[in-house]
Amino acid sequence: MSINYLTPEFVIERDRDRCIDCQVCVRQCANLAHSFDEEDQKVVSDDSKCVNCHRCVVLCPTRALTIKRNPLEFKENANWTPKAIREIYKQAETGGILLTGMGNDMPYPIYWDHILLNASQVTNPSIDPLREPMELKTFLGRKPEMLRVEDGKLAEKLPPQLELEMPVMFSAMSFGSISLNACESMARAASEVGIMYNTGEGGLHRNLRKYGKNTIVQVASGRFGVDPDYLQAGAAIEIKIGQGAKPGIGGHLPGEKVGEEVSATRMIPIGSDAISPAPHHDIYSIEDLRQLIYSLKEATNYEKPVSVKIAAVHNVAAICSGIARAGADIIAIDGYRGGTGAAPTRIRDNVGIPVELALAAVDSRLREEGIRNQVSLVCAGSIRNSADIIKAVALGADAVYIASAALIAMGCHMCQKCYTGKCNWGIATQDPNLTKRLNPEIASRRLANLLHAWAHEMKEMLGGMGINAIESLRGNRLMLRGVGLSDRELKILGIKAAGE
Amino acid sequence: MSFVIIGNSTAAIGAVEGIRRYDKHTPITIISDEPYHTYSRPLISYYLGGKTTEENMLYRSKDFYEKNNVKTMLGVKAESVDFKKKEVILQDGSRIPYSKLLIATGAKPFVPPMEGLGKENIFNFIKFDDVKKIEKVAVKGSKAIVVGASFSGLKAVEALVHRGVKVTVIDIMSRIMPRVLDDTAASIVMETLRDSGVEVLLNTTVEKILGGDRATGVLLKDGSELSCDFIILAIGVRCNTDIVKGTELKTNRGIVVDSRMQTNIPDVYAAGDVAEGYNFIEDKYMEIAIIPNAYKQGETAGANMAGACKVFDKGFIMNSMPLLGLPIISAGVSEQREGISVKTVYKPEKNSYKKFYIKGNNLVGYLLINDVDRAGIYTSFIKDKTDISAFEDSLGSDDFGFVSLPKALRKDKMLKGEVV
Amino acid sequence: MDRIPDSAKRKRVYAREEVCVGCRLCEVYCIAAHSSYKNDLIKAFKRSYIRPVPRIVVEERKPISFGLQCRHCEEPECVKGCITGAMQQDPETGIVTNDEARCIGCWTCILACPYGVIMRDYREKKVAAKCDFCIENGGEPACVKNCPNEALYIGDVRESCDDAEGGPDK
Amino acid sequence: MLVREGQVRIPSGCAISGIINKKGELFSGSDIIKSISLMHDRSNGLGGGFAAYGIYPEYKDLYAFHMFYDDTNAKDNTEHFLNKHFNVELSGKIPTRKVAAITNVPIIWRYFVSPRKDKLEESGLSDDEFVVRCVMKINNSIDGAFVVSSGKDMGAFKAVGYPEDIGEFYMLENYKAYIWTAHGRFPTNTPGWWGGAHPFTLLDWSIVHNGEISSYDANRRYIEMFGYKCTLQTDTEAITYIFDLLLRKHKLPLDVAVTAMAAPFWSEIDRMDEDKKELVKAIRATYSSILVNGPFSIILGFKNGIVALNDRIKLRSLVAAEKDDFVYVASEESAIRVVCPEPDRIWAPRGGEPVVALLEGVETI
Repeated sequence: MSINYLTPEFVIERDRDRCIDCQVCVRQCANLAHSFDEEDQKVVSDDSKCVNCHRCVVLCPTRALTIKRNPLEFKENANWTPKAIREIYKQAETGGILLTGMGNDMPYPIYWDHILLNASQVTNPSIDPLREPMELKTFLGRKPEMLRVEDGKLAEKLPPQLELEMPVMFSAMSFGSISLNACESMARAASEVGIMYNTGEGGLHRNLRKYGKNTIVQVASGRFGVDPDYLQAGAAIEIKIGQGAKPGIGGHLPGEKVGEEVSATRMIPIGSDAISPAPHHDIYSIEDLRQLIYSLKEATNYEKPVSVKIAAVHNVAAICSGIARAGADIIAIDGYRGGTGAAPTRIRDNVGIPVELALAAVDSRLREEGIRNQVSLVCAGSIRNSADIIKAVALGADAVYIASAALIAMGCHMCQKCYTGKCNWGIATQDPNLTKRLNPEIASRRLANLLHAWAHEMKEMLGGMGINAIESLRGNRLMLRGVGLSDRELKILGIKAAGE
Repeated sequence: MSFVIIGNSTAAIGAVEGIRRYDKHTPITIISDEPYHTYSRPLISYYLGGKTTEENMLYRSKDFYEKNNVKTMLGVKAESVDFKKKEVILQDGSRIPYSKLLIATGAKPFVPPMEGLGKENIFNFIKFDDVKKIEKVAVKGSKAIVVGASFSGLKAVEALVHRGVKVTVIDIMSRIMPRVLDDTAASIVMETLRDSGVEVLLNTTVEKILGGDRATGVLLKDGSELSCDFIILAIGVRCNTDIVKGTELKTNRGIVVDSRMQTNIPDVYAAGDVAEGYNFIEDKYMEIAIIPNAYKQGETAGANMAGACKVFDKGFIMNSMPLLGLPIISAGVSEQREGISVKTVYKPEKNSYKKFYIKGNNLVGYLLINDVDRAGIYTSFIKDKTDISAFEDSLGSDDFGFVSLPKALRKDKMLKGEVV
Repeated sequence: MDRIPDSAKRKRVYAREEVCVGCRLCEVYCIAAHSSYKNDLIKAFKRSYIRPVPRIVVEERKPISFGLQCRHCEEPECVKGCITGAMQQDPETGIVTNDEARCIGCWTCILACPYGVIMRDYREKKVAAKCDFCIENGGEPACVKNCPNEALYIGDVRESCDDAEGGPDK
Repeated sequence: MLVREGQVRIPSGCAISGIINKKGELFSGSDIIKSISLMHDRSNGLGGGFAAYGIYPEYKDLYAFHMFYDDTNAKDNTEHFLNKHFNVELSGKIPTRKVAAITNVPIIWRYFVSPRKDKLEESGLSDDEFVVRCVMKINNSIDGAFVVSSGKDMGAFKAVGYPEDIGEFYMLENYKAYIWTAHGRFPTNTPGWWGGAHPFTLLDWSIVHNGEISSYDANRRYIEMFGYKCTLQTDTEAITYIFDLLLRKHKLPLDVAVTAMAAPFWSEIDRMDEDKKELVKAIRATYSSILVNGPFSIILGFKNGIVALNDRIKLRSLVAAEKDDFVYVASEESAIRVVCPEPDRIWAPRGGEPVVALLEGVETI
């Protein structure tokens, strides 16, 4: 066996003055980075196994541990960065494609951070959310061109709508890619807060059926877990065409993650690989999509809105126009920062476009075509905080999807090792020793806390802008100004530069 | 209304506490021939061994009687009972009337006839007064003979070893603690005794106690003689039914009671070592002379005296006895009989021995030596008649615990009583 | 006839095995809470000449694990079986504690406890060690307080949940 | 050079006032001038104006186009356009008098027109929609031309200046109308542009508005999907189009339009009966983008009456009063009392609660 050229990415620092050798770290590291030396009666660590997930650091009762980047330097080279070199070592060693988890971590511009919000001064009053009602309720679904009212009553019922207490939903994450406890946590939080969570393509576990009112069931290319009951079980159906982290790429849940429960939920044999093809093999064109949309509507008696989720790619505006005209009630646009349980690194880091630009382009395009009311737009792909949401809504989104933020709320420390199945936080794993680390009681509470906090913040920001209902912000791009953006970017975003 | 309790040990205290759960006010009178505040009988060996003090031998705190509104007549012997008049007759002839009476007179030593019993320096090993006498002669370097290698005899041995007394223990049977230990277990215990310098003579009896006014030795059945400075007789005990001898109160070996601890005479109860309670493993009424049993019987009697309706029908033998640092716990059946299978786990390197007696799907008895942790879980299986078939294989394993149980049973036990 | 009720609501530490992560922090904190450095883990572990025994049993057979400690039974077998009177139940709180000064380590309580949660403590003289609900530390058990995943919690206990032999009072 | 309305969005504070005689009896512009003048300090001389209904009884079947031209070139181009699309029955300068405070006067002209039959048929539009399209076209594509008003038997008179000067300038005491509305403007950072002054009108809708709506861009981008062009980037313009869209195009009852624009809160909706709840929910869901958010008080004028409305949390003042056949609304109570010292009833309407005053015999808008 030849030597592995890879050196540890991190170093584990154990303060011996603080360590009490209680072995909590040993018991908690699924990567076996810590062990107890029986001979010396003390805990020791192996840096090479550490993925920097912070599980041990957080649980260490004496705060004896910290993890640092390995200070080992390569000869300085602006082109051949340590990352580039390490990746080559890895591939030369394994012969495999590079895999990664979570969203694109490359230093591309983050447009949210180049957009600033307005606030009222003198000429109109800001509104104090502590004194005045401040409304975040949002309806997703096709809106009629106009209402017909007869004798003071609605003459024609609205098409089916999703009613959200705030314009945020938990984005699609399948049972399989994440643990059932993680799914349940989101389902519980969604039902508590009055929003939606999304099954992803993993089917709907029987224990979660009771959260149907707050569930979007997804139909993806693998069609896992899809049957009439499934379609009926949720409040809406989402056709997943693509995912921001890996546009144009399918999915692959390895057989070892397909245990009894995943198998039953996905309706596939235990231990079989769950492969989602890159395209839906019954959708090779827009008219095929239309057929699927209407098949699903037929199957559910036109009682549930149908969403179509796509990755933000170059031609996103035209594609969304097509999707709207194909009968979708909701379009979810997933930007390139969106997370994933597993994706080829090269795809994740190089394919797709920023969701901010995609969203602005789509909203403008649909308005130009006069069909913006026919669909609701959901912005996904690395919404990090309430300000991102406010900016997304002002750019034109009806609501946003959050996933990475939700996972972080539940404990994810963004080590990006989801694909290993050894998530020490019990999220991206099916190992029963690990999944129980995610207590749905706690995680759902944390999720609800996050949403409540964000709701408060959104209300503050709205109030500052003199707005007391979120819909008055939607597409209200005058509330935005750009900083550090080119004219071209400002134009695409449809916003002015700060100072204008 | 008044409650009278004859006796001042475990069953009596259980009765006081049982009464006071339902009735805070009716006066209680305790009559005992021992002059002491209630103390723990088994602690006499620890007292003798220097492991506890007189103060720490109190079974309940000094203010127990006061707090529970109990009038005590200590050092007063109850001679007999006039069941017709419902009065207890004391040694001095005075009479104590009762509405309800509990007889908790315990046990008395059983001493088979042997020559020379009248000499000095021959002791029983039951009461505090016994060890108060023994401690005077059991000085370091003295030699003692203990007759009887059962529970109390061996506790006496232990105490004497702690005092630096050279001890020889004699038993008629072929192994020590014959009713509890099997050969393997006995050999483990024997080794511990030997390690402490105790000589054990089995299969023999004392024919005659030697000496003048004072005992100086014994003559054994085989004709050999042993010299000693004093002798402790710990051959066994019998129910102390003296007070009701010849009355209409029904007795066998002990006083016959039902599962509410009532005797055949209305308003008269019996509990503790004097009573023949129900042994639910043996499915018969018999004396079960152990503390937990005495307490529960007393408590049951007390509750019923106070007007509640309480039943105690889960009595069975169980004992825990660390001997010279070697823990020994046993419960329930301790001999192989028809219909009972046995499982043993012997780990010589750990000096650990575990033996389980299984009848059908139930555990009916066990013996643990050295590794006694979590023994009570096994006890509960016996008591609850738990179906152990699903986890029988794991009995006695090092990590045996609730984790070994089927999930439903485990959760039932662990979450018991939760208000959801 | 009714039993005179206890004045206080009984509480008990329950375990949710579904979310026990097997870290044994409950043990770690229990040890510290019963050491002479109640609020300093490092000193409790590094300075205590002999480490106290944990009063919680962590059972583990992967993937199942859970902590288990004294149930403070309504009808405590350990109290009834105790030969010295050291094991006592507070009539107000229902909490069962062992007076270690009086305990002589006969292990009858270990024999009696149906949950197997009384430990042998050989640190000085041998005594039975058991959960005392951290009454000396304000009654918030350290195991519950420091369980990182809320796998231990304090629950209210129903009256008459622990059947005495022969069932509850009739 | 400072940019003007249409090139930039200019928020402003203002004074508004409106008077209607419900019997349709005509009265001169003196009262409205008096009323709006009283609130002099609510304007800053950078814009004001009036709308009057019933002023052209002799031409009441014709659309009256009031026009501003920057130069004759714009006038020529516009007249060419008008002649191509309309039969121009009468045209001429709108009479004005010299007032020292009113300067930079554009060419002010008016035309009484009817759509040319052939063009109308060619377009397949209704008369009104045809006119709307033409107004949008002129405002959008003819440089230097601006349609001040385009309704029948009504007109808007506006300018850069204080309202009382503007009234004098247009000699409004000579006009008689059954509805008068007026506006005094306090724009921030504007050079003042005649076209940007208020009222804003379309067909016979006229709006005077006090406020700065924070939902402007959401409202604008919504109505622009229905063919409106918000060339002025003013709240007033957007609100006018919203009324036009809801009332004229979508034929919704006034209460539905008001519900959409100044919607009740969800907490209130939750307490409504089921039918009503369903309706209001549908209104808020469907017309969420035309909820007018932020402070405003407006007076909508049209041939059958006026509607005054506050934003739903009443962030701007608005007072209403009744006296005999007259209904008054104004930013301040004093502006009513100055022309009607002892009204029968005077009140401050609640946020989102419209004051509707229709001509007698008229059921709806």
